[in-house]
Amino acid sequence: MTILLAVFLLTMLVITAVAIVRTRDLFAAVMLLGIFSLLMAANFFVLDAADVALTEAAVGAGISTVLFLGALALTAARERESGDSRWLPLVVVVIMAATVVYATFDKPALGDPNAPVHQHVAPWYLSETPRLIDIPNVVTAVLGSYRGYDTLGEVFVVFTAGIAVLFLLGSGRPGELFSRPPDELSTGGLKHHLIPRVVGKLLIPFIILFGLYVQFHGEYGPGGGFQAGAIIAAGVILYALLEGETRALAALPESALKVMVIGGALLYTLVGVVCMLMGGNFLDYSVLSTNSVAGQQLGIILIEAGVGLAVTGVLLSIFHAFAARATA
Amino acid sequence: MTLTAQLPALQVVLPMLTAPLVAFLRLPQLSWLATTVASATAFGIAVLLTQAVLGTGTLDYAMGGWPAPYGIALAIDEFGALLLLIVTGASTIALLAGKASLDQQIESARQPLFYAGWLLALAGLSGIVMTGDAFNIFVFMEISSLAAYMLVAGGPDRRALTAVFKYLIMGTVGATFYLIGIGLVYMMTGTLNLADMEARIAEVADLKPILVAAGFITIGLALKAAVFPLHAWLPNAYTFAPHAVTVFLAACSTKVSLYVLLRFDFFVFQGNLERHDVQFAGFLLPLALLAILVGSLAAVFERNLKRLLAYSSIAQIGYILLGASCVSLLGLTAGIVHMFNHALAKGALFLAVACIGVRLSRLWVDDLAGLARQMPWTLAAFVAGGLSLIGIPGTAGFISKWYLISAALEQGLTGVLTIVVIVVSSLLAVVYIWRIVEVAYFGSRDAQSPPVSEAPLSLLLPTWFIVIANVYFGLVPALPVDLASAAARSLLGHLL
Amino acid sequence: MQLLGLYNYWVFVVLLMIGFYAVIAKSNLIKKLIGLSIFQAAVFLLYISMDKVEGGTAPIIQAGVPDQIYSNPLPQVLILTAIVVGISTMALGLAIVVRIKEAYGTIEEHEAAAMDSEA
Amino acid sequence: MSLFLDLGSWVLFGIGSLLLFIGALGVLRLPTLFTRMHAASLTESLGTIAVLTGIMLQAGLTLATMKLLAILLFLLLTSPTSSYALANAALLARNRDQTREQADRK
Repeated sequence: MTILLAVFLLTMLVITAVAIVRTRDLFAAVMLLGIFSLLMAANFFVLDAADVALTEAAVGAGISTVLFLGALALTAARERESGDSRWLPLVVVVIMAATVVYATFDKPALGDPNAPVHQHVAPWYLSETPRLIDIPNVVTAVLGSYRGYDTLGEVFVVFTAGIAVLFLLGSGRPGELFSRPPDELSTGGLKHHLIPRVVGKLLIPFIILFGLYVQFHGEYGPGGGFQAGAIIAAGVILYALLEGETRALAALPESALKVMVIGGALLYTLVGVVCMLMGGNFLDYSVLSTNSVAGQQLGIILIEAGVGLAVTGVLLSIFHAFAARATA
Repeated sequence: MTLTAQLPALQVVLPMLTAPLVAFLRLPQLSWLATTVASATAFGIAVLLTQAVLGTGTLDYAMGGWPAPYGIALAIDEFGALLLLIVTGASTIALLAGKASLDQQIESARQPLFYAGWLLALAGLSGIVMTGDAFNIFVFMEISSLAAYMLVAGGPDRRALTAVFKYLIMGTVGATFYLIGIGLVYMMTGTLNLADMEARIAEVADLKPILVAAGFITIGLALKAAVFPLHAWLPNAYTFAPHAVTVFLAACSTKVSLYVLLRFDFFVFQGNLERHDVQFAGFLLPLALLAILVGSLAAVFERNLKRLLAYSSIAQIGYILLGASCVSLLGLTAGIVHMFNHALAKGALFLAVACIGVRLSRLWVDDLAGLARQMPWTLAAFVAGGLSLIGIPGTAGFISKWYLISAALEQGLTGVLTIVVIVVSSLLAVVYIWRIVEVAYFGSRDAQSPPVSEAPLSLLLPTWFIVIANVYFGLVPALPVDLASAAARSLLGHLL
Repeated sequence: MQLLGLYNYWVFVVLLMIGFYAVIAKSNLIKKLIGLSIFQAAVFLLYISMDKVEGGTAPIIQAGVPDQIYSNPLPQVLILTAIVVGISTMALGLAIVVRIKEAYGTIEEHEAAAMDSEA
Repeated sequence: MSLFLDLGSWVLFGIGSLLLFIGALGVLRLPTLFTRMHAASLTESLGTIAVLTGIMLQAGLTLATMKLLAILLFLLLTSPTSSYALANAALLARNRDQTREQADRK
């Protein structure tokens, strides 16, 4: 039965993608990209990837649409015809399609249990996690502990994106992060949209609460630092859109954002360094407390908090950098 | 756990710890100082690691305490140690020399963020070189690429923005190709650890996904390493980047991608896919020869000094690939040694350009008319760097040309063609270096242009240090050659 | 299940091509970035369609059920990382596009190139 | 007892999907933006309520029902607001265009 749903979702994906590429109006393309991400999240859920579906929905549909709209507000909203030939790209694309289709001949069928993917490393994770780390969500265990170094690199990719956007769009004045001082920012918000402001004010606390739930529920169900950071950032961005950036910056000022960005990245790295100082290898949480399983759980909770802090701080800084940029 | 056993982790953790601290400092001078100290310490750790590797062979470090295929394992062998020296050394020299040039090109309020980006680029590049896990290479490749886009976008000229956008698009497409490649390999072998992958790939080697995966990985990394037909992003990116950034990136960023390409091709695919070495040589040798010829020819006719050297970098990448595609112990040694020697020669040349850039705003070749009289030391350093690039005996460039030619001699018939191309391109190198020397020494400085004083000492000393290093490693090539031949022997383990 | 397997990979190929075509053929810089995000989303679909096991559920171990089949957690971890890498590159690309708009006044690649060639 | 529950949820599913179908048909067929939005909001309000209560009946008194209740509440709050905001923005954009056209015409 789920085959029908999966085929439907996949076809919708292709239709949306074609619509995105063909449409000339960039606002429509960005909205379709949001729909594309939501369809992709639904698809991931059908394929048993709950964590990834939550991330794709929160980050792919939520934050990236806001960033694209922020950029579109500062640049042109319609695409102009470039007029150069369409044939060369089409030929290149068709050749590449042929090579990739060629790759799918001997691949294992979908879902077949004795595919090589399920033989080697994955069963060890599924069988050893209850004994070594004893948390239900194996994805968080692999993300936080077995491949914690990858996630550390991941936090620093987000950190690099944050400082790069601040470097490009930030203010030239020392000490100030964003290009327009807080008092000049838009104070109006959607003044004459009374209903969205009332409903928004009603919902924002629950969005932030849900974000915190996702953050600390990461070990037991789908969730974790990235998703929580994206959800909390989406909540504060909604507040900024409804009440105006000055109120949002009053709620989470530049200094708070700096502390979150630096704090998150440093917390993660320092947890690793503490593990080294206590005798284990870098990021080996079992040395954090006498009982190695308790140490692992403590380590994972700490690094997830670091990831959540860093992602929230960076996403909000990027949003404020775009929003505060004077519309040329 | 003794400190020396923790060194592999410290190599990446140190720049990563300093970057957030430096990012929001108020004093630009302090951020430069912290970055230089961190980079110098990283260079020190790299030297210690190299000694440990030369002493006891490959260093293994299980990240997070988990055994190899389940957790992420770092594996530093001779090849990785050599690259670590190049990356950390280039970063330290570029920082030491680049202070004067960067103070001119980057506004002081943005410098803390800029130096944090520099540290992240250093952490990313050294992370790639040390890790033994395929997906971890992708993550650190993204860190170093994002940081490199930020550094290049710092350039004062507005064309830096369009150049860095093209660099971002091509870099991300390359990284995604690499991701598809390791996805297909993971689908067939079930593991991401390189050593484990090499062991398990044997029984699935003839299946189609693996062949296409090898293709995707090679194309993706060739895009990141600006191998000949996919090099469109490199000239503009190096030309419009700040001078100190060009010194750093030109010396090491493309070589790290070449390192990953060679490690994947020789270590993972070569032993298992039969005739892959023939395909590898057959596919990359013509590309390398074309790269050398087109790169050198474009450099001869180029007006902008930095883009001229960028085109010559494309030719030098062709030399490295030429060595590697001989698929022999001597050829691979030549390729790897040339990574080291090119970093020295090109580092010296771009440092000299940074010295000129501090004094002149526009860096066209005919702007250098008669400059040698006002800036004798800078131009002398430029000439010395040029000689090393051409490969005059007594300079580092000669060592790699020597090994390349001896490797080509082993090849028999095709070797002759290679030698002809090497000789022709060396002559072209003489042409484009002489073009600059002639304008600078024998040209006449027109009256109304303002007198130009010598470059500041803080820039000249590191430049001359690198020039002397060029000569030293030309006369005493023991360190790079030992590392390169040991690396070649480990990569070719299966074929010998 | 067999049909879905093949269909999954065909959709991966088609999305890859749509994204790659948009990156190459479109000259509007924001449309190129949108194409890039479709291109990366297709790769995520490739990884996640690997992890499905017939009759398996999400890899969250329920204590009660002893022999429950779980899907493979590893591709999910890789894709969690890749999604956030994609959004970081997107944010940086958009910042560059905003700066290009301020410097050149246009976000069409061919117009910006034309301006450069005159300079 | 479970027969009644199943019967009730089947009826609710029927009504919900019918409403969704009508809404989609409305969005396709109706000419102007505002009429189309009227059709779309039809599906948001009643359609989702019917489908969600149908699932709640199926799930019985478990944690899932509580989560479904929360989702239902969230949807009831946000979808009318978003369609209101969309309509308001469209109205403003239209007035702004008309005023601009009048300004051009004068």
